[in-house]
Amino acid sequence: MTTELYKVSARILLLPTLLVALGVMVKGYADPGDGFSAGVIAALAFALQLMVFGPGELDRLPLIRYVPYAVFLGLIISLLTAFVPSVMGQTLFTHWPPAGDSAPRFGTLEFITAVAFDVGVFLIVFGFGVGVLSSFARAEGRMRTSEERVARARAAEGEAGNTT
Amino acid sequence: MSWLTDPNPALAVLIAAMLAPLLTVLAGAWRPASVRAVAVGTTALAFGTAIWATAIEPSTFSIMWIETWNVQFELAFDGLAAMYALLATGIGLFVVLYAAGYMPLHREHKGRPLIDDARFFGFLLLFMASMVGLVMAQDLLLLFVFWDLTAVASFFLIGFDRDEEDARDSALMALLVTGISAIGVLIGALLLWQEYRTFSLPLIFEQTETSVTVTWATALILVAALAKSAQFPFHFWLPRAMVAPTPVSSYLHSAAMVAAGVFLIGRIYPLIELEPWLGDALVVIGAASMVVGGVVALTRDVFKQVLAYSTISQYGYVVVMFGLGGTYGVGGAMFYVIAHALAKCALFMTAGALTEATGKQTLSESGGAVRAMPLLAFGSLLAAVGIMALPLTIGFFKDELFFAAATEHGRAMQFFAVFGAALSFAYIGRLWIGIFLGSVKQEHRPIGALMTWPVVALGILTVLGGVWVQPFREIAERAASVSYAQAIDLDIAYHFDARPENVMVLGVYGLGVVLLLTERWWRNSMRALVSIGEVIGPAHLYLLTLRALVRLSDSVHDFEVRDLRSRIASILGPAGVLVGLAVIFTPTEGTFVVGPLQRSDIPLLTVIIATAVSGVMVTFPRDHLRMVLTLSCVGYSLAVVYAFLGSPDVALVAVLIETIFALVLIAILVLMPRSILRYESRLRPARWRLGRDVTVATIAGLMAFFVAWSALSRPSASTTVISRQIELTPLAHGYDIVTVILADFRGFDTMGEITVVAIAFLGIISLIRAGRLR
Amino acid sequence: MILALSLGVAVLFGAGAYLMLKHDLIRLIIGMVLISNAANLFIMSAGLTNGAAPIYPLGDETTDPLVQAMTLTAIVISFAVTALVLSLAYRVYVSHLSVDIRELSRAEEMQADRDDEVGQPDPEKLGAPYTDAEGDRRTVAQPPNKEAQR
Amino acid sequence: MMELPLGILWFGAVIVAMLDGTRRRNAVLSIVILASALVSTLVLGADVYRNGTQEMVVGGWEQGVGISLRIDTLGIIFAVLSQAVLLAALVFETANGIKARIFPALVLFMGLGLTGVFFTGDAFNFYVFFEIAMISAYVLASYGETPRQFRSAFIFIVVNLLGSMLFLISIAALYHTTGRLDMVGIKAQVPLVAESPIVLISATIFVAFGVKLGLFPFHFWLPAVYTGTRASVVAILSGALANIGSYGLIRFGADVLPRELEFGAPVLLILGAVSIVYGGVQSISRHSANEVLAYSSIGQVGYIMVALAIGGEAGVFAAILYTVINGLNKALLFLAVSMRGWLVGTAFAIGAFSVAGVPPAAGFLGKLVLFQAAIEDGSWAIVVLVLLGGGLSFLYMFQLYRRRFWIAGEEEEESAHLPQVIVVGMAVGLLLIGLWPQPLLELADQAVLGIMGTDTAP
Repeated sequence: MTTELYKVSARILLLPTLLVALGVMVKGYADPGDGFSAGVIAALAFALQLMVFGPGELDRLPLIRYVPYAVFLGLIISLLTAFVPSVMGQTLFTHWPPAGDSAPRFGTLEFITAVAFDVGVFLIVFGFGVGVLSSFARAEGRMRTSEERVARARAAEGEAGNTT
Repeated sequence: MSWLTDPNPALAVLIAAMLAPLLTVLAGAWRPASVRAVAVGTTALAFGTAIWATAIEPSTFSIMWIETWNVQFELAFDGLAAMYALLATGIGLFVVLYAAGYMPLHREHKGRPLIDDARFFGFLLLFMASMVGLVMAQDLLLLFVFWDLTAVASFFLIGFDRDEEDARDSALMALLVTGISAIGVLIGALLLWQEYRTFSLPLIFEQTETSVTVTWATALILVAALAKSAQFPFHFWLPRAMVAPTPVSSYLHSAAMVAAGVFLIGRIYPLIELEPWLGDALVVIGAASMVVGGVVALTRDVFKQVLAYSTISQYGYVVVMFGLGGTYGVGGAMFYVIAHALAKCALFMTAGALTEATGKQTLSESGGAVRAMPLLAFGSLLAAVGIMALPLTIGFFKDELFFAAATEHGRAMQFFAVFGAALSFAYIGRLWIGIFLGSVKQEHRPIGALMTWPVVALGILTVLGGVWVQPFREIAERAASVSYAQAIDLDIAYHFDARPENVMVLGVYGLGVVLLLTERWWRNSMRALVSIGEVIGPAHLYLLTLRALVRLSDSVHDFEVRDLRSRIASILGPAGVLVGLAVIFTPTEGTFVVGPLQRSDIPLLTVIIATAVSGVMVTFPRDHLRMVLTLSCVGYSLAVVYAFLGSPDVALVAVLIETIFALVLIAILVLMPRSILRYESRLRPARWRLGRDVTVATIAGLMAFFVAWSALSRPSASTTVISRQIELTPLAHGYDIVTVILADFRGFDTMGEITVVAIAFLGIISLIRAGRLR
Repeated sequence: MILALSLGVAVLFGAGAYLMLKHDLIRLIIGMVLISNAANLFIMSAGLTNGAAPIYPLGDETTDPLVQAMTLTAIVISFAVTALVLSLAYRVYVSHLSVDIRELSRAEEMQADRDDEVGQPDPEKLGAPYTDAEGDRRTVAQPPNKEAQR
Repeated sequence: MMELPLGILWFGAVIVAMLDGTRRRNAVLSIVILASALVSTLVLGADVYRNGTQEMVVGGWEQGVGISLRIDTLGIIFAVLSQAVLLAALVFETANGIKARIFPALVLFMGLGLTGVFFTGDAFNFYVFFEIAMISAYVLASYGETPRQFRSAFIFIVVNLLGSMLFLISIAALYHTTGRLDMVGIKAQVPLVAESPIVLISATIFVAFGVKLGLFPFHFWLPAVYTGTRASVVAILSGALANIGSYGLIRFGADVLPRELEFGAPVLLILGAVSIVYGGVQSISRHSANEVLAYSSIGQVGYIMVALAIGGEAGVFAAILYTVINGLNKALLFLAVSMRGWLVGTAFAIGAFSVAGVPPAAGFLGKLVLFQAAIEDGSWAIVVLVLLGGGLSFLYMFQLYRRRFWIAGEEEEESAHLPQVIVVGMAVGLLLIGLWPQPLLELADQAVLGIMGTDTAP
């Protein structure tokens, strides 16, 4: 079913999609899009791989096993941008540089903590998408034994009835 | 440290009483065998403290307790408190001594462990402590606390033999009657608060004047008091409470629970005096209790039942005396309580001792015990003649006072008093004769001295009170003068003249002896009368109420919804009704606006129509996949709507989310076997269900419609918030205001939102992968 | 336009409600999605101001950016929750081998009956004083046989 | 300082989420985190109590532009209550052995959500935190992973999601009609807006919180969920999560939309009364212990509604006090009823006395203030109603006690020691509140003052 053509095009599409995601995130402050959209786009890129190659193949991708941790990493990054100012005596969630001050630039890119926050969002959404889709994909493999499990689960429910 | 050198008597009494249960329980935790000794010791200490406090001047103690309501933790060791505290601790001491002998037998009998001693004495002494607290409490709220504590303690004591169904039921009954009626004290207290802005009894008494609120408050408190002292029609719990171990019964009947009821009447007597009909009501209720208790006691076969009904009847006297009022009424009531407590406690102990000795508990199975247990017979005889009011006992004076009070209220009252007293003469006589005289019907095991000597001691006290009445009289006088709010002088002595009281006493003896001798003639008719009473009486009403409640509960439960669909419908339906009501009951004029429709709106309108149509279309497909695709149609057209509404950000996210969501949905569908899904889609709902679904859905849609329309019809509130946000955006280093809001102005929301995502992720991982993270 | 948007919200909400009353878990979830769509559409309409996108450089009139931010947040939250519901539905399916709510209700009733049986005393015999405590014992319904699926 | 409890919980939850919660070490870590959050909330509370309401606009922007956190006494009371209940449940479950790795993290996340809900001064932010709490509850409901738990969780999630959607719609509508999202702003704007739309919105908000609370007729999900989930989870749902409902009604009703609350008082009164009677009657012959307690919760919620319907300072005061005591009662009872042993039995009895309103257990305070409010209002019908409800609660609580600890208690094995200690500790807490209610009363008083006293004109 999965022809060579699919595989090749999926592989080819991966990098550009990720680049688009990066772009969407970075340009978010000027144009539509932000970390969230970027995360979804990147996750979709992996979803494509997942559909084409199947979950087994995906596991071979480096770091993919650790993608779920991206969720927590992202959350921590976002939390840090929110709470570090608070530790430093400023109001919670005060971004750096302060309002009105000019920010260090690289070309048209401005380095501000809001971007770090957005990176956190990106990581969470990306991790979520990939994690959820790949667990669904893996669950499919386990469906074969589900009949047996149901029998077990029903027995468990019978027991549960006496303990609650 | 002034409190050490110059201790406050009131506080000292409370602390001593409170120490008793505490130390007992601790002793139980430390060494269960020591519990009995500790209980006796601590009770003696409490009694000693009470005697000491009585001997010195009346004292008060007060400390701020609940500032918000200006409630003081206010105790007073006045005459009334002294009397009841002496009773609670003194009789308590006898009871604890008796229980120290009784409990090992009882435990052995029931096969219960030693640790149950701690439970028993702990609750018994808690009972004592709360009685002591109750009688000293000067604040209605504090009084309520102690009042309910006695109910709590009695619940556990009555249900002490919890493996017996009878004990459990009786405990519940006692709790229901006394616990629910206790709310009367609370409401009454609050009504008085409403009137006087204080819960403090002395302050209330200072400014009493009759008013409807005060009368109602007093009546409510009286209901609680009467229920607790087992007066008709609340009396039915008391005989049932007999299932408790005997020490509990003797305590309950003489110095604790039931006494608490009449104590409360004495405590709030200044309020009762304000309204004459309250006194009349007391007379009626007391008289009814006298008759009901007396008549039933005459027909009972079980000792404890006889005694229980006798208590109802005896406290009927007390209530009547309070109702009659005056020096003799109030003073007599106090004196009566003392006299009755001594004698009744001894009689209960006798009944318990006998049951432990013979295993029998009915009159018909007993007889001739005087030979096996002469000492017990002697002690209980003294107690019995005390209740029968023979001369040279303290009981004689109690009846004298009663008659004196009755005489003040005319001939009818006098006759009634004689009749009532004769009843008690008869049933107590019948009990004692039935137990101790006649032929021997049973074997006797030896019982410990601890179960005999308290009876003898109490019996001797009963006689002593008839010979040297002064101390008892003084206690009663001091108590009565607190209730009556003026000094009372009770003229207690033997008068050898033909004053009405003496004539009435003779009448009592005569009538009582006649009743005793003629038992075989009236026995059957009396029993028939009583069984009629059982069928229509309050006990039966109680039972019927409970059963009706259970049935009601069952039948209501049949209507309870147990299906998810109905659960949803039962939210949407009422919600729709509520919103509908809101639409009806608020002015609708100008509320709903159609809104202008410009040419430029036509694309938007078209997409909205497309969205709505595809929304409706989602409900049609039978096939799940097709349904998911239609749902995606809705999502994508919504994205277009958002785009037309000038929000590219939302449109972008909506498209992306819709895509990934469709993937997730399809993944789930893939996980479920076709067969099941296909089976589901082939099913057709019943017609009535379809009708219901459509109706509920229409209601829900209408609800959403009205809420949306009425809100949108308001012109968008002109807001400075948005313009400020727009102005501030460049300062926040951004150009896309929406993104800046998301990452900066309202970044906190975004953080919450991604936290939700993370939690959902955790949940999904846990559900699908059984918790493994990788 | 106000009316049209309100109607749109109402239709989506109603359609969702209708689906939530079905006995099929998947339909129910789809109904929930429709309802959350209705809510999102409503939030967007709450900023009903026509104009250009709120992006610098601004036009004469911009749309309300705040509702857009709110909508975005709401969309994401409802997406996360719905994904969770879906996986829960999957577990429900795995443990009951059915996506039929009637099957779940039946299981619930059976469970309730089983709860009833765990050594309960007879509530009817409450505190009967010397009269006979007859009390008609509740008959505990036998669990209905699970009818074969498919 | 203000954000410290939130920060502790937020970071703590994320860190714990990465660890395996079934290990005792990690569970203890999460207990420490929750406890320190509770301590910081208490410290913050002391500050708020002394110096008044604290406000902060997140991000340092001006009021309205950013999200404002607004911590008043009301919020502190609810936050402390909820965190305490969560802590008790977490310790309880740790003592019993946690069975799912995400359990501690979810409890912390729920603590975060609840604390956020009680601390925020922004309507939409309220919704966000509300969803954090709710989604944690959704996952928690399936804790235990038997078919029954999945079923309960599914019912719970579907019904409550519906409620959340209604709430979301109301928030959007409030924004549209008032142009504000901060509650202070909304409160100031509402009197300027025509009555009709606000009343419709209020009705929707009422339904949303009614669903959370399990108020008749929105309660049908509640018995199934409360009987189907595990003891610690039910304790959390009934003792902590349900607080959102009463808090929401107090905050949005008495604080933000007082006019509408008064308008809807008859509805609240009727539904509250029906809940009291219905819950009480239903409880009487329910056979499973959790079911009795579940219906009892429905009844108890009715009291809170009635208190709000009475309105005025006395009514709101009663509602706050009743919610606090009810939360503690229910958490204690649900935990205790799952165990065996005479100590637990005593603890349960104290809880039962508390529900029935018998001093010195704290419950009598709730009854007292309710009676007080009703009497002051001159509504005798309410007095009778509360009396009736109290009578019913005596009956069902002690029937349950009898058969749970007097009949069944004898044969079954006693529960582990540590969980018993926790339950007994909670019971002692109830007694202490009953014996020395002054602090709670003072706090509630100040909370009422904060809501009703500062009735600022627009």
